[in-house]
Amino acid sequence: MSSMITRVKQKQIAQLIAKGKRLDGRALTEYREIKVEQGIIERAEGSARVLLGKTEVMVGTKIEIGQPFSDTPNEGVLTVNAELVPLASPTFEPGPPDENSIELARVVDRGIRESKAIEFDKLCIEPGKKVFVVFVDVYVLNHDGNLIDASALAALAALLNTKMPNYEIEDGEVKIKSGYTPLPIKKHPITVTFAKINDKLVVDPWLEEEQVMEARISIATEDDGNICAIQKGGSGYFTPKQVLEAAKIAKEKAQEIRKKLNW
Amino acid sequence: MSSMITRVKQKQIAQLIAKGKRLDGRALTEYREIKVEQGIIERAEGSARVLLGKTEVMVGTKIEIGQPFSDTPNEGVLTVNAELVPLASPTFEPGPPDENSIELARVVDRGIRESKAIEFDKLCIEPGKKVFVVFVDVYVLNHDGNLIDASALAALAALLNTKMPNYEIEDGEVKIKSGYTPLPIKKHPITVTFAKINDKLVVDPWLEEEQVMEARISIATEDDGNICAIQKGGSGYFTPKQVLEAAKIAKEKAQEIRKKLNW
Amino acid sequence: MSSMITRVKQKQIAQLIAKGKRLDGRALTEYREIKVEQGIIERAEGSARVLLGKTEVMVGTKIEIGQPFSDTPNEGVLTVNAELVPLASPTFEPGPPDENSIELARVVDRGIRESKAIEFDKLCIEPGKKVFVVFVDVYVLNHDGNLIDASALAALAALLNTKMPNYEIEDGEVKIKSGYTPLPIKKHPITVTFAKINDKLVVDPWLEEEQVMEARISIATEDDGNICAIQKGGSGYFTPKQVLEAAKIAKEKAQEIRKKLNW
Amino acid sequence: MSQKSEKLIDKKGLRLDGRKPNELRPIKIEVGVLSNADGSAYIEQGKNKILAAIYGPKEVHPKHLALPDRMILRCRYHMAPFSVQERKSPAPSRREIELSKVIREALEPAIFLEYYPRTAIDVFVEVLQADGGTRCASITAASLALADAGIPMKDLVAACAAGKVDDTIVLDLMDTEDKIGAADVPVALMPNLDAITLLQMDGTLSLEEFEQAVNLALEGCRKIYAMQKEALKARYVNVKEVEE
Amino acid sequence: MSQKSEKLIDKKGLRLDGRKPNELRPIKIEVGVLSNADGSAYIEQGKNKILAAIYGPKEVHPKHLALPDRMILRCRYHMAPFSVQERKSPAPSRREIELSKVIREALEPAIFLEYYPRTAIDVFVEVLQADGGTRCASITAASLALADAGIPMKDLVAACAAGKVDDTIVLDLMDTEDKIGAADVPVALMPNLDAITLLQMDGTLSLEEFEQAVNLALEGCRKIYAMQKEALKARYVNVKEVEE
Amino acid sequence: MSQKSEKLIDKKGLRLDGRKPNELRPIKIEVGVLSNADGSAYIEQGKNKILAAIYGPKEVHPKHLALPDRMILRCRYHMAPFSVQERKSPAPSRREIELSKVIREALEPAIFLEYYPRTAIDVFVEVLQADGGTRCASITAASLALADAGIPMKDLVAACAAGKVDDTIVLDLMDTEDKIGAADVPVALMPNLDAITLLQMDGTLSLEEFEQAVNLALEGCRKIYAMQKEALKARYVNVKEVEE
Repeated sequence: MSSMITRVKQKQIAQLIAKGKRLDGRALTEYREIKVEQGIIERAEGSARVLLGKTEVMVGTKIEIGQPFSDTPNEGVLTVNAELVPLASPTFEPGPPDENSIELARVVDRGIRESKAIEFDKLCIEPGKKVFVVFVDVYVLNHDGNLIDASALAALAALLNTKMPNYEIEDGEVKIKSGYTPLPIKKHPITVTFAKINDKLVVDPWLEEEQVMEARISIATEDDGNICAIQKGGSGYFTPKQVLEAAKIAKEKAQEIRKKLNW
Repeated sequence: MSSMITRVKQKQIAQLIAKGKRLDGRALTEYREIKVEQGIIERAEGSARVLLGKTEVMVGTKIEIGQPFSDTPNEGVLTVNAELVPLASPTFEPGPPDENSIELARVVDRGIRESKAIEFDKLCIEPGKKVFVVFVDVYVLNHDGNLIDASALAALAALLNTKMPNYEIEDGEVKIKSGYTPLPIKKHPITVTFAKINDKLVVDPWLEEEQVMEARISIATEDDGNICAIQKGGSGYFTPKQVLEAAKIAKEKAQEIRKKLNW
Repeated sequence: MSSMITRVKQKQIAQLIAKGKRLDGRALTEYREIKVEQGIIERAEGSARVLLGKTEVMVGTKIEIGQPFSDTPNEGVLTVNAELVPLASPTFEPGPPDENSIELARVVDRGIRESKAIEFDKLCIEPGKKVFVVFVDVYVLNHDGNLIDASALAALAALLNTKMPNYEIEDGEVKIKSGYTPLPIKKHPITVTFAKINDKLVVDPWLEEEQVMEARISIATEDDGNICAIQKGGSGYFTPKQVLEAAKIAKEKAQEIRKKLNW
Repeated sequence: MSQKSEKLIDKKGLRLDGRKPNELRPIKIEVGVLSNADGSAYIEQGKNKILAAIYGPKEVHPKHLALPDRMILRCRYHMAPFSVQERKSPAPSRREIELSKVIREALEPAIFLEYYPRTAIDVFVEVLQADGGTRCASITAASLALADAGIPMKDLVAACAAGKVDDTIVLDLMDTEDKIGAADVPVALMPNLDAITLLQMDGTLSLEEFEQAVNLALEGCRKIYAMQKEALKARYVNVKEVEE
Repeated sequence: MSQKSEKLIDKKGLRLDGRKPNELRPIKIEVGVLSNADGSAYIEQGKNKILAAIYGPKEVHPKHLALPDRMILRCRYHMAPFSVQERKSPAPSRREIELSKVIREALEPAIFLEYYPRTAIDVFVEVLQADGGTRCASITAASLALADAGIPMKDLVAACAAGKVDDTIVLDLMDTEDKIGAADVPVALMPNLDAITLLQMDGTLSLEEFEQAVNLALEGCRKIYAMQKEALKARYVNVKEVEE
Repeated sequence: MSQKSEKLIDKKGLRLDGRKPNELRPIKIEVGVLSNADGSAYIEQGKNKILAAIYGPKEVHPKHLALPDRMILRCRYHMAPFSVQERKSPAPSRREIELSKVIREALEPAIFLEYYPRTAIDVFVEVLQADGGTRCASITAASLALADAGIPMKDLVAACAAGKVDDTIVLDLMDTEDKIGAADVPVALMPNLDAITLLQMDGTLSLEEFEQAVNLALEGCRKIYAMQKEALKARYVNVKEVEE
């Protein structure tokens, strides 16, 4: 798209939002269509693919045996990594993770970790020595906006689909047995992202909205409505009132999504 | 050389080859002069220098004690690395290995590994725990074309020159004893590379031929004439007939080289 | 400063030095004011901040338990690192250590190591297995010339301020006990740097002198006046006579500094 | 490649997954699957799941890398960390760097590079699940993605391996056959030009066996070529339907 | 954030370091502390010791990264290896890269970026000692360093965290409270514009607790804002004295 | 440098390899050994085997790094993985980076850098086998490679170390003497100008011992200088013979 057409379109998006409307016809607090598929990568211990409109994110989980951190000797370890692979967008480049993919991974990690979604104490094999390490790899396949919500949702869906190997300890050595146990998940943190455009908040911004937004705020809430993670982004600001309004809406939208997905 | 002179020369090379002739007077399936020196680096467990015309490659081997791979607990480990050091050519740059040096290392590795040239089971010290690791470092010192054949030959020559330390196991610890045993080598894979120029195949292309070639194919054969590794390179193609023709010639040329070197 | 003013000033600096004078009024062998503060970073095992005129260097030390080198199984380990962080100068760039910071770290390391300033044998916990590792991190905060002397001095001041944790060995495991022991330091190597400008030697060059100097020589001497490390830098040269003259002055200036600091 | 005692061909001459020696695995191909890329394709071949995308032709940065008389083709073959049994670090391995090069050189002969001088095309391949023969499936998909992007091509490139397991020459090796079989010969072909654009081999084969394997692989390429054309046709019909 | 049995608030309602819930740690701010930088500031907040320096506006290299209509703000938040309990590798960690981004985005709304098109400003933050709340203290210092460098700004940015420890909403968490408390909410504010430029949270808070925490943090920001203005005034007086 | 109980000088005053204290190791020098480089030289000194090559003068990329009034000299000192007892990783170590710098600064004073403004010269040194004193042998070889490349020079640079082992000042330390001796003083000299272009030291020496060591090293440099000139002469004769 030439940059002049882009600018005309951006103006249009901003003007519509001032009137409470969006270019793609959604209400300000309406999500695009959400599709979740689980168990699509047999090689992985768990996997899911989420479509949020045209935004497409795949998450695979891997379970390995490793060492616990010294300050949590009885708990398993979570490692979240995100790759903005270059086939997903003309703006993504091959190479080591940049600040955007690192922020994405850390925001997804925060939602899962702070809500204590995984029962980490059940991932301990031998206190202080051996625990299960859960790798969550977020793979963005098509970028049409709001990667945070799509990635957080795909990560949760993949974790809910993840199986841990059965094992027994024989002569101090861990032996993997046949069969699997589901990864113990007790919370369902859902992240809801808002863009601020023309001083209004819109939920689930698509790519063209992200290009005109002044700032972004992502809020993760737990099943009971408590907030467990927040991240403001972008080079604009929010008023204190907008922040509190966003928190309230985030809680409602998260409940809606949980209900829709039967989680 | 100015690029115009270069182009004239390249045209000349291609036209001569169409007539079955080469600019340096060789027949289409004739190698440049091959010189092999072994044992030139006393610090290394094995070493060799190969001159293929003006192309010069040095290989040093090192033997260390390390862990076997989990799927081959009773076998030693082979690690091949190639450095296109910048003193060898104006086109080589300092820095981490690029795709050319990685391909070179992997093609040399494949010839040795797939032919089972090294008796890896004799490199096991303690099954699953300790084995000899053989490092083969390919060092290109002057690049005048056909680095693959020169490197593969130098690697084999260095391996034939390599000595393993004697050891005994005392109280579960490996003790290095005085004296050495030759590294057990049972095959002599020789790699023969062809350039396709003007739809003809020529053996052992020198640098100026490489600059005009459409594609390259390298074929490694064992003492009994079996093929153990192939690599096509370059942005052109081969017909099925050319591929089979190349395989036949590769077998013959490899036998000639083995005979000349008394291997 | 525009480059023309710079050149005029540089000429002036050089002409003054020819007459035995310096632009900032110092004598040729006179240091700028030296200020040393110790113990400023409570999180570190030892720390110091040195001001050499406007040049400011902070050093923090950390002590960890690690493995000795195989050729010195009864000795602790010293690791010196230097960061030319970009807030210190418009010429420093973020990124991995460049040749200047690596040289700085290695010169500081050499003075401490070669003088045997630290009693490394007292840092051994379990021969061949566990020793204290001393990390010396040189952090340049403002660069106004002569980073080598300021860094070496700050490193020594931080080491003199460093405390080792007390420990006992229980059932083969190292237990950290309460309380600390000072790191055993028996030598006070002081490094004195000379710039050669207009064929004269000046001590402790500041930034503007470094910009016109032809070459640089840094000489570390021990308490007894013995030389323990030298580093020539810069793209010029010294005559043999200048080198010997510098060594004599370095010994004297180092004694002066030790006296002033009561070391 | 290492020969082990496991039986890869049963008494009836069938393979571990029930295939006959000269039979391809089930293949599913879709073209135009990604909305951002200029061209894209998805392939499932056995348990392989691979996406290929094209971006370009576009400007070259820094400019002095551009070529005055032709387009530059760049290629990145990359595996997702969860695509294999043990998690793979996302940093490119030496294997991935080599495969990126041979895949690029397998596609280059098919493109009219001189049509767009001073530009570059990026081929991005992501292996989402790997099951043996990923380089061939990647070439098959990438060549369709190039066509989907409207890059002028001499022919599609179809790729398939043949190899030897338990003394039998077989087509389209899956992971286990690749790992414990006797030899693997991946081949890429432009069928209309009878031009082999990728050829590698590891393992051990006599000259005669090698000739058999190459011929079987070429046969496989031609079958896959037919599927590629079907997939392209399906894409055009789809596009038309959407546009109408 | 993880809740442990340690008591963080004693019977008198005081915190580990004797502070009341809504009390800031002792803060010392100095502006103009580095001779080479175009602007600089130093802050001590509890045991935090942080330096911020500004270089710019300056030319952008390579040139095609420059923006025709605005300045580029770049930011590097970095911790000294000796700033924390266990030695930190000097290579930037993922945490440092994220914080560099959020600090930059907390400062950007305050700067008239369009005043110097095609240029760049570098914000360098060095944490010499860390004691919880370094991102907020870094923003407070960096915003003063920008002012010291004469960069045209809409307002200063003041930053402070609030959080929850032992069921109490508290201001300005120190390291131990941050690590074993229930929640941490760092906030940055341009007080004159009532504009929140940084907001993060980890831990667990109900909507009501969150509202309390934000309000307490904003109160903290306003107190720090007063100190920032004092520090700037002290700097100008100093400069004047030197010049006279 | 660490003093151990091993005897490095025997009762007759001879060293481990039978040399007298002021004796150089056997040295073999050859100029013009690589066909691609613009200049090259090979040196064997004891068991050291070192190649040096020159490429340039050539254009600088990116251009803004070029200097308007002089040439840039770049230098890479690098050791082959098999050159030392334990395999060395091919990635440049901190030691190699420091030595690249001091070698460059030892060569720079000898070159008329102002003759070719806006260009660069690359000096590449590869240590194929290391036996103590590689930096000096590298300078000796690189200076000949520069001459072979026709770079205008004020003088050749000859380099040699002296040091102290077992209370004796000795010339040209080999590996064992370097490692367990008391001090090592590498020196580089432009003999015609009496100009020391490299000087380093580690170990412990009194002022008097240091003076002795420097003087002995300078003597060694002058002997090596004579060999350098011989090697250059041999090269020209060779070239002439080839050309006739």
